[in-house]
Amino acid sequence: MAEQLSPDLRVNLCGVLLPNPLVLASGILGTTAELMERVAKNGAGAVTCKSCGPEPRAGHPNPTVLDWGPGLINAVGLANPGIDEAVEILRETRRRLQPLGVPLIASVFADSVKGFAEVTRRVCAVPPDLVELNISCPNVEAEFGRPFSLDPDAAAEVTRAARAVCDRPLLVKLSPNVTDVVAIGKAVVAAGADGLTAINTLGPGMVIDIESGWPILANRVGGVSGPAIRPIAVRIVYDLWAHLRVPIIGTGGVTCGRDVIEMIMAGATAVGIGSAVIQGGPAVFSRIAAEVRDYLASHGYASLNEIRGLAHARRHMEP
Amino acid sequence: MAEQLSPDLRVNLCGVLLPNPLVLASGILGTTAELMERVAKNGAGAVTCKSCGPEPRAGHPNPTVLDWGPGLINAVGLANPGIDEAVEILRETRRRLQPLGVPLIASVFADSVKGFAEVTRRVCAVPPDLVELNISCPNVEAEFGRPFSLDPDAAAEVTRAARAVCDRPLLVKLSPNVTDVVAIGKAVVAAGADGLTAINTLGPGMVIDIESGWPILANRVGGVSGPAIRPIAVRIVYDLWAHLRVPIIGTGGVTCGRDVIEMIMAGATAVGIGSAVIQGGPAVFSRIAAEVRDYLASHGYASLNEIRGLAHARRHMEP
Amino acid sequence: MRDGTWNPELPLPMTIREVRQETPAVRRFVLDGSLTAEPGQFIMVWLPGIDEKPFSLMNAQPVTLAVAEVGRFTRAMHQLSQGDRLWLRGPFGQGFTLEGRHLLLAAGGYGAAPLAFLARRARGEGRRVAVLVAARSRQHLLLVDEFRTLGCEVYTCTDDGSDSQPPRLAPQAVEELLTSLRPDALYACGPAGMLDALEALARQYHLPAQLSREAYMRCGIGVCGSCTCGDQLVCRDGPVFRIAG
Amino acid sequence: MRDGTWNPELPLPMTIREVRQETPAVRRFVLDGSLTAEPGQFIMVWLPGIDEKPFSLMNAQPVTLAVAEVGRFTRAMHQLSQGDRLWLRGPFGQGFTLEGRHLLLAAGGYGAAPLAFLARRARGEGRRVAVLVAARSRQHLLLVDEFRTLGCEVYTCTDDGSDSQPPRLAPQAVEELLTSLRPDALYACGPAGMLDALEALARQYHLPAQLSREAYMRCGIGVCGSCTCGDQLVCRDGPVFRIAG
Ligand SMILES: Cc1cc2nc3c(=O)[nH]c(=O)nc-3n(C[C@H](O)[C@H](O)[C@H](O)COP(=O)(O)OP(=O)(O)OC[C@H]3O[C@@H](n4cnc5c(N)ncnc54)[C@H](O)[C@@H]3O)c2cc1C
Ligand SMILES: Cc1cc2nc3c(=O)[nH]c(=O)nc-3n(C[C@H](O)[C@H](O)[C@H](O)COP(=O)(O)OP(=O)(O)OC[C@H]3O[C@@H](n4cnc5c(N)ncnc54)[C@H](O)[C@@H]3O)c2cc1C
Ligand SMILES: Cc1cc2nc3c(=O)[nH]c(=O)nc-3n(C[C@H](O)[C@H](O)[C@H](O)COP(=O)(O)O)c2cc1C
Ligand SMILES: Cc1cc2nc3c(=O)[nH]c(=O)nc-3n(C[C@H](O)[C@H](O)[C@H](O)COP(=O)(O)O)c2cc1C
Ligand code: FES
Ligand code: FES
Repeated sequence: MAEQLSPDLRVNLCGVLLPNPLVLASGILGTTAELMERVAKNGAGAVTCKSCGPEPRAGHPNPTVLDWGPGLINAVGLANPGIDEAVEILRETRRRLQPLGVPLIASVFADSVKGFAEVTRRVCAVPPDLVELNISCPNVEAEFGRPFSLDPDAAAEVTRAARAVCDRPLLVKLSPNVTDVVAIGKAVVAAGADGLTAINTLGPGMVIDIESGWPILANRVGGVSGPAIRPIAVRIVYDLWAHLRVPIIGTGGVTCGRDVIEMIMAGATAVGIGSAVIQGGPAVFSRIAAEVRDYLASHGYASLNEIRGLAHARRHMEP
Repeated sequence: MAEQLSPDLRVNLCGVLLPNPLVLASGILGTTAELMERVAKNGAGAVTCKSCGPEPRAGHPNPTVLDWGPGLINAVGLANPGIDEAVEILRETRRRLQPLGVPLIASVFADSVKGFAEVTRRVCAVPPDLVELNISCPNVEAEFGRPFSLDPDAAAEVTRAARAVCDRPLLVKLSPNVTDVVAIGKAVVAAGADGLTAINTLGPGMVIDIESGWPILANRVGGVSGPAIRPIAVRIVYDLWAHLRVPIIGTGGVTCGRDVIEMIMAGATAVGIGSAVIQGGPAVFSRIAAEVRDYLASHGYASLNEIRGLAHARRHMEP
Repeated sequence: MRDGTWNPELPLPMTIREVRQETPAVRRFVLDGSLTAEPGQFIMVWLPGIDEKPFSLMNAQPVTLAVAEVGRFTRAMHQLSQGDRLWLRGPFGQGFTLEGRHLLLAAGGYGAAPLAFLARRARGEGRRVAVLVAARSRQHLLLVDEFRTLGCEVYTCTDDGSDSQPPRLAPQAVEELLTSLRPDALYACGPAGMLDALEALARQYHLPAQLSREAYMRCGIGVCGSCTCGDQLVCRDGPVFRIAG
Repeated sequence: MRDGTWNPELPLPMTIREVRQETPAVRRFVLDGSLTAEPGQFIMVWLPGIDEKPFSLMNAQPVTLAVAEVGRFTRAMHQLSQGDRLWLRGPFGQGFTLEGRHLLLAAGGYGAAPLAFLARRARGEGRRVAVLVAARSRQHLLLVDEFRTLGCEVYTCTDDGSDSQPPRLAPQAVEELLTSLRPDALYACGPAGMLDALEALARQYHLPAQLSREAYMRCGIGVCGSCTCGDQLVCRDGPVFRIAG
């Protein structure tokens, strides 16, 4: 057999080099510097912190997260320590991640355009490698009103405001809970986003306990994630790539190497991993990275570039 | 122990009595009179025929339906024999179902408001017990343009046109693929719908074969059904019931008695069953009906009325 | 929560190890993978970008198919050669169940494929197996050598008598064999007309019969209602249907 | 496709079979159901409409909890009586592993609950178990009789000396017992300050120690990052952490 080089898992995400495409999704384990360092050491290609907002938030009461079988449902409610403490945590995280060569993505949210600009400005001082605007959390609607991600104009306005104060590559995280996600994607890219993260949780959904009649989440409804949402996420990544050709962190239901390859064939540059950490904890990253490497090696691909967007090139011939 | 009456599973759906709440969902097995009779004999409380449209349609090429694990994905593409033959099939179905006491729901679709009115008028001649407008199939967008269900005005217009020619109770089937499903529900109820069916398939989604890079469905994308979509369906039924209090056929991911009870606690009057037939075929209806009966009996409920909408009554006290 | 790949029925790729021209219209494809399946069960073969169609298993270990070129999809299959891949879902449906000590198998056209699988099982259990292979003409007689190698008694019949037998249709030949061989059970796969005639014969002779029928398949998993035969789904309740006789 | 209820971690209702006041602040709840669990593992208890909170198992078969009333949720629990229901998810986390022939268990407050479960297992395997039960004052000493019944040597210590022993804090009492009993392993559950002191002692005496720690729990399944202790997740990597000594 010919000598075979180990495939190159590195990806370029808006000018930032990731050692591999696996990105810890926001809201999963991203609460402390130590934990994010552990995730990086366990093989993540980038880590995203838990979304931080202008003020400390306790989040919703429990139950906040449930495993309902085909996926999770959560209404953590953007619990976070507020931007002041978040900046400290991010600084420390950056200090720990830099020697590992694992980029840091700072996820931010707010309840107003001004708030988004302010939080973005503050995190940029850290600085993180990329900034991600979470305009799409479906679990705080009662408080925050409709997420910005549900309307192209609102989404664009937030993006523009953040862009103006952001000197890092800027990602905007999209919601699947819209009729036309491409319209939102176009609006935020026109407003200055360098890339997209798709998708945030689906729904919201509800799971009811039939013994008591109570919706189980204290917030009654929550965002759905995990394997249940994978085909939706893949289709959205496919559509965004078809229309926009910007870097995308394809996120939603990825639990194994197969799913990563699928996302990249749909057009993703990198691949977010969230709910899958319940299967084996942070070690899930090295396991999945190995599966991706095996796939590339056994199929003779030197890098992920060779398969990115491949599904778009597969076009039926007319009979 | 006190003498216990067997619980009453009957439900009143827009004035039509169903022997139990389990409704065969449209597009599943509803192609021939013999098959629909078999489903009825196997314990369904009502059967919905495969959606029929103005003209015969071959539908999409294969693959059209896939089991991807947490659910199905399909792009059958509204294959149907056209209204002329459909009327014959429905007549024969009605003849066979009447002695069984199992109502027939005629599902119709078209690509224009006029078409909807015409097909509705034609099926009403059968007559079926109820008519269901399928304004929400996500698999024919390339051909038909945006489903009517994605816009309140379009949905209302179709409903109004069908209502004008429909002397049977009229259900409108809603899509989950909108930002505000309650707005669509309100619009169609204001336009004359007697009840709602929620939900049609989610998405669309996409599943890619990583060996070939091809989206597996020939239509590339398809609607997602089965367990994966259940929390979304439950939440939508909950929201519709909270705002509209009209009869709802709660549909999406129901596979067992537990799921039926959950839908009814969310506010459903009856419960649609589609993808679950892959688990045991038509016999799935009698199995699930028995599970519902057992639940009611063991919890001391005499009928489903006692638990309908129960989740709405469960309200957190402030601390 | 499990991973999203649990229990899916996604198409599984297999590579063609061998292609053999069996008759002018039929090729045998031996794949490099195996399935656990019963004779009479079928699979859906997917050629990405082309279509997905049902085929009976001629063998499951390794997966072997006998494919007649009749249209666009089967033409595309016939263009495949060793090393090419195809994708399959399944096995689906109810296969044959073995009954009787002395079996008569009647194969019309590519109906020989599932019956060859059945014959292998039956012979493996030491049952006596007679096979009638029927076709338009001699050169279209399928898998005659295969059945012989499996230790079956092989009879043939052709519409045009080119097999040096009197020209006959399959049902007539089967009726002759029923009288002469007195088998305990009849198994058949072939065109609908042939199967209908054999069903009538089975009732007339009070012989249990298992007939493998076709219908237009979409989902293959009993959901779409495309493959009905009366109130039966060919993909799920069939393709093999039993007549008590 | 399976049904949608496969492998979920939805709350499971159980009915209270018995409530017993153990100390002025702590009640024991015996439920009518069982779990397969290790000592040291915890469950999330959900009271619909109120909240969901973590509690160690005092026993798994039947599920038994010892709950101290400290706030809104535990107050609501204390209002429950026989026949009422509560819902649980779990068991979660890493429990104690048995090591050594002669164990010293140090229980601060409701920390006695998981240690009682551990003592039952250890005694069942014939290991020697000494227990220090510590509390503010005599009336708060939890599960002393339980440990005695299990065949443990029980020692107590109180902050105020109301147990007729010199007033001491738990770490001091533990250090005395380490010297006098020379156990092979130390197990402890109690307030964070106590555990930190015992961790230091374990290192000093080169004694393997397993400490059950607390943190603020949301998901319980290692997703939300709420329960960190350094780079460890208490819900998943803990709540029991081992020090080699
Ligand atoms: C259970 C079953 C087992 C079969 N086993 C074999 C086999 O072992 N070997 C073999 O050569 N053929 C077999 N067939 C028939 C095979 O599926 C068709 O020959 C093939 O689908 C033709 O496709 P095409 O595009 O080449 O031809 P087309 O031009 O598309 O069609 C030719 C004829 O094939 C049939 N056909 C087409 N599409 C389908 C479909 N989706 N489902 C069912 N029938 C269809 C129709 O009768 C049609 O008239 C089987 C069919 C069934 C239902
Ligand atoms: C692994 C573990 C095992 C536990 N085992 C037991 C036990 O066996 N018996 C027992 O009585 N208590 C146990 N607890 C503590 C118990 O969870 C808290 O006492 C309870 O949550 C208090 O809730 P409250 O509403 O009554 O009080 P609150 O007024 O809400 O809080 C009182 C204190 O309880 C703690 N607490 C509150 N909410 C949580 C939470 N979600 N997660 C962790 N701690 C919280 C905090 O330290 C808080 O200061 C355990 C905690 C953990 C983490
Ligand atoms: C418990 C939980 C908390 C989350 N919190 C956030 C958050 O704070 N910000 C955010 O942008 N997304 C958040 N998400 C969404 C995830 O980042 C991700 O987009 C989604 O879960 C889909 O990916 P998955 O299927 O791999 O989990 C959260 C998801 C979960 C399950
Ligand atoms: C193969 C298939 C075909 C369908 N065809 C139709 C249809 O023709 N008309 C329609 O209104 N809904 C159709 N649906 C949607 C179902 O009626 C139902 O709304 C959806 O599948 C969710 O329910 P389930 O999870 O129980 O399958 C179809 C679904 C499937 C899986
Ligand atoms: S092919 Fe779909 S039901 Fe048989
Ligand atoms: S409680 Fe969520 S990670 Fe531990």
